[in-house]
Amino acid sequence: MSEYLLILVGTVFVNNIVMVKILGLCPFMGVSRKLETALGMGAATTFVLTLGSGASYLIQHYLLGPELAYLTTLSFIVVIAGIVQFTEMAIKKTSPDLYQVLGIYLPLITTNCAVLGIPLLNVQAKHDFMESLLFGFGGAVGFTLVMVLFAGIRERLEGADVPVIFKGTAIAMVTAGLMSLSFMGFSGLVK
Amino acid sequence: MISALWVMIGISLLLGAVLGYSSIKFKVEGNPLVEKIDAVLPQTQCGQCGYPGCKPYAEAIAKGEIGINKCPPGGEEGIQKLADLLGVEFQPFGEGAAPKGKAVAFIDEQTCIGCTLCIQACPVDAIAGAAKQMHTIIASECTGCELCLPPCPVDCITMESIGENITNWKWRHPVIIPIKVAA
Amino acid sequence: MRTLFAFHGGVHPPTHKDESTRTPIAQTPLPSKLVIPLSQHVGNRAVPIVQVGERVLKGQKIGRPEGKLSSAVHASTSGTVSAIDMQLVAHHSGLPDLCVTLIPDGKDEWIAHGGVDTKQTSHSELRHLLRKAGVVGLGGAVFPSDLKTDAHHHKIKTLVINGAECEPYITCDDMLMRERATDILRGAGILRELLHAEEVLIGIEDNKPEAIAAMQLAVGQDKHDKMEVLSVPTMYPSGGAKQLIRILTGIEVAAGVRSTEMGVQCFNVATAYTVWRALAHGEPLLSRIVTVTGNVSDAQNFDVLIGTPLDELVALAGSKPDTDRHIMGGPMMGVDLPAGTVGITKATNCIIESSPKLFPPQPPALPCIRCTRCTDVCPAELQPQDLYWFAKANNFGKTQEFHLFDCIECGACAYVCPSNIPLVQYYRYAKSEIHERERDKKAADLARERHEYRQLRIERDKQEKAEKLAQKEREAAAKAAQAAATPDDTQQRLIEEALARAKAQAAVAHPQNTETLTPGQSAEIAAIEARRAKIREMAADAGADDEPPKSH
Amino acid sequence: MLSSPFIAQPSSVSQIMLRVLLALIPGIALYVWYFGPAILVSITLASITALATEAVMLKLRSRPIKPFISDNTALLTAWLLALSIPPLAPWWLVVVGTAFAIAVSKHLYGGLGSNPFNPAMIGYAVLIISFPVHMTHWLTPHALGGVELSFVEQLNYIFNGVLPSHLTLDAITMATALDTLKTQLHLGLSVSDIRDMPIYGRLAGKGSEMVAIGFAIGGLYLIFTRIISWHLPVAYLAALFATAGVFHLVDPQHYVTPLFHWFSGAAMIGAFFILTDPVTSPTTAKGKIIFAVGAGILTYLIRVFGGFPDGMAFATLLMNICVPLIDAYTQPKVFGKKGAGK
Repeated sequence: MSEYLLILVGTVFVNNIVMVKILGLCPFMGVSRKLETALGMGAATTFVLTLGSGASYLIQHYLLGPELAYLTTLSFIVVIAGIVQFTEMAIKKTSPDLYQVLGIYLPLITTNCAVLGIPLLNVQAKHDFMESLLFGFGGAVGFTLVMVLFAGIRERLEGADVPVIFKGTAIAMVTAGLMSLSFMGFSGLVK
Repeated sequence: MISALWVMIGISLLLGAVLGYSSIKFKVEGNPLVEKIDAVLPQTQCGQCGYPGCKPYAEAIAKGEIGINKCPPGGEEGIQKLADLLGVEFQPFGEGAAPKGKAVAFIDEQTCIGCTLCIQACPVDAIAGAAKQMHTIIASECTGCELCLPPCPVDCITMESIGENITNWKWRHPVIIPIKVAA
Repeated sequence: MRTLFAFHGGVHPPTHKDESTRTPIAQTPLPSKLVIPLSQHVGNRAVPIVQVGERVLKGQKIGRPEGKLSSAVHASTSGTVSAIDMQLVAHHSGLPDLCVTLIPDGKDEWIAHGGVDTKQTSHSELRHLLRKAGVVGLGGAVFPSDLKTDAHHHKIKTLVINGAECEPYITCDDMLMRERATDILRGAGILRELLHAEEVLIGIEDNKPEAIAAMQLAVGQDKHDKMEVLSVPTMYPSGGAKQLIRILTGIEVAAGVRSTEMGVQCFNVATAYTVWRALAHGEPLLSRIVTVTGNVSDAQNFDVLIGTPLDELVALAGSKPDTDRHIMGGPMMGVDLPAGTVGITKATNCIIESSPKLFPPQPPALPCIRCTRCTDVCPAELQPQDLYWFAKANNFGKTQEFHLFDCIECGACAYVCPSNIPLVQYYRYAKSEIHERERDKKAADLARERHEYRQLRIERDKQEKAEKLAQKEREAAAKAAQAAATPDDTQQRLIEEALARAKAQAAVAHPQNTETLTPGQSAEIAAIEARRAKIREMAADAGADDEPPKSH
Repeated sequence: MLSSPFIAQPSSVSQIMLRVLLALIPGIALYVWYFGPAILVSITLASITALATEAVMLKLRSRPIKPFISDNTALLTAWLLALSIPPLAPWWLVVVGTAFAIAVSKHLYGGLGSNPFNPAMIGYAVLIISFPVHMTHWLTPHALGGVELSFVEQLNYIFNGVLPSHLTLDAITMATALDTLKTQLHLGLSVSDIRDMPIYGRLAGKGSEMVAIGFAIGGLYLIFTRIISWHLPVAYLAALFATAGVFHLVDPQHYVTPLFHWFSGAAMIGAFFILTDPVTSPTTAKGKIIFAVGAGILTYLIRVFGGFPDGMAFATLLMNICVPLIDAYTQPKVFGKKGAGK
């Protein structure tokens, strides 16, 4: 039980996928201008990642095995792409606004390096099914967490007297850097 | 090699089946976005965007056929609202498309010959009158679209800008000296 | 002893009330002219009913109320109307508004007038009299009093009479209570009758002991039952209606809610006084008490005719030469007047002559450091720093999320702000921008509706035309066919022809062009018809029943 | 037309910040008393750098320099940063940290009032990550009878990196009380053994505990003059105490007393001077408590289980990130709307 907890804490905070591993920066910068959007993106990514981690474990373990290891990346991409397609259709139906706002970033979850990265890290770390699922879920929760926090800061910065050349993405990059700096405080907490 | 092929084919078939099913399950009828865009547009029905009215422009935006900066009556704020709604970047107005001040049409009743051409042009039925009768603008309904100007054969319609008065007066954004004035 | 309640926040600015309470209320001499604005109240501007050059008598109505939410305006003295035009008025905008200019003839000749026995008169009649007398709230909100005396079937428990007068410098209510307590209480008695209120609570800040004593004495003398004069702690803005209601009854009236819904109604002491004068003596609202203070040699209170030019009034108090601006109202919520020519209105409770020495200009504003001193003093329990942040960035949606419209613009936040940010101006800016957007939105909705209807109409016309055309063609074809048929049965042919004509006529008389419409189109038509019916209904109602009061 | 109100209470940002600076004086005085005057050098150095950076940034942003440079906030950032860096640190360390704090974490965001992160703590975090070794050479208090450098010798070391020939750096510096504790625990010693070491006093590290008391006194002054609200320091110290207390009760030989945590490291100066920075802390009372409790717990976790000698700075920064959200979700009900939902 406690190792599951450690995996969760570790992926959400200590080895945060965005702030520490610096994966998935594309949606992190792209759809964090508004709190609701960030939350929507986080939720979509969480869905894809959790499902993707589980599915890719099953594929890796039961389908590919050691002899077909060279198919790992390929098959993972296919599975993730399928799940993303499914998510896209579901969101388009249930929340057209969110669909419009997420725009290109929704299909781009497919190429979100965090989404591919986590299943690959799972393989590398030889996680079992439950661990893979938790690792994926934790990573996605960590992603959502920093997305939402970041969006909060960006919303506040809208009113700030930021120098013209730093307005928009530039100051967001600086903020992401300083957030990453802060997350270094967690280093060493969980091995 | 053969097993690899089988594996990939298997995965593809499975995913194909799931996606095929969900594409039926999650089928979306129409585009609910058009209503949302239309609600943001100022409804002057002026056609300055190149579309015959606000709704067609909204449909075009929803399809992604045209930019969001084609509506001068909506002002920059209108663009900003569209940008927020659609999650795209703000686009400034193109050359010569800058918004004008608010105005209403005014018919010089001395000159009007009662030809009803302007009545037919008005998109919101804000001109009252009949053939051979002098026409007049219902100022409270006029959107200031200027569509009645070109058809008038005697050029008796002018645009009167709405000045500031005690009822539409607004408080100004306070000017903070150290922020606004460069050192 | 009644327990009082506290409201959140509040500030203690220096009161400066002693300067203007040393001498009794003075009567002003007739001014050289009167500039009487036709819009001195909340609601629609009164419509002028006199002509230029007409002689009017004191108390004669010169402006007729327009619509439900409006009030009458009267000639403050006898004289000649010299102009009805746009004049600068006491308004934040500094823009002109329609005024009647009156040159007094010095006779001060009253129009025939007289009071009624309030016990014998019906309530609706009394309300009508108040409307006719132009009685509006004199605490500053100038809301027509006749509307406020109608509880709209709500059970009113408490009538609050507001004598708190929390703004610095202002002492007009203080002096009125000291000198005319009996009439105030009689007015309060009538208001209580009108509202069927159980009890009357009169709240007076404890820095006015003379007024409290005078009011208490008057309560005892007239043997008013269930009427209590309560001393409330001095704390700005305890004189805000909502704050005073909170202090006296513990009830919090939210923004956008009428206090009558919660069983309370609140009137200013001067309004109560005016109600008495209007009903018992038949005197319309022609004058009010105005404090003239600040940069003057003799600060005091005057009984001033409505319309008296500001310059002539302040000269009576000895305005000093270094005066650079005139403030109407108190230093916390007052209006910076655009010129010395503006006339005193029903809302003018105080004129502060201001000099750079008295009110030094604020040092330049720094950015907000979110120190939350404003939050600590906000009587509406808002987050002024957030409101400011979003108002500054023109993020009006967020300002509304942070309850911008609960702000009463009391100025306590700006008073304590260490960065000297003109916070209230930001809120006013945001509010007026939002109001404009709402106006625009309404206009857009109207335009959309009209445009859609027009589209539909054009479509319908087209179809009607097509139908007619088709009908004609059919008829022609039928005739041709009949001509070809045997011409023997003349009678039968005639009958048939007549039948066909009747059918055709029926079709023309009832152009059932809607038959060919798709279900979607007919649904739309039904919706539009319903809207039209609703609009007609609304239009019919508009004359009789205006929007209910928003605040108060 | 002017907008009301026309009167205002005489108060200003620079006055408030000046009071905060004054409140730091007791702590600094005790610092000098126990560790010598080297700290004054780094404070001066940081102040000059801060003001210069501020002026340059204001100029670059074409904002008026005078009202902003005299608001004392840059000075406060400089002092707080200088107090969290070892006094004998080389001059460039102070300069780099301060300049980064002012230029990047303050002015890129629009200067006063706009920065989401506490500038001083950003400066500290940058330094401890970039120059970890320089950040661990703390002065040995006089009371431990270590070798003492004269003021000139200290200056010579700060600016030229030259020590008197008979001395090594290790002879005059040591790790902090927290750092030593962590190292010794790793080596397998128990808390009671470690606490018997000469560098520890009654509460925490000798000397540093007194400095912490000095800051606490200054902080109390700020609370009583209502410059800061009590929520932040009280909630922070309570959370730190509670977390430390729980661990201490479970295993007193592995986890030191809560009081030790209060009086060591940056806990006191953090509670009263760093967390209370109004710009980077929440504005609602509830939000302040959540913020401070979070910071207290994080401080403890990073101190005890993390890789850095002290957790205060990172805890502050991590909670700074959460401030906009905390504010958004702790909006109090407004007048008249308390009973009925929203």
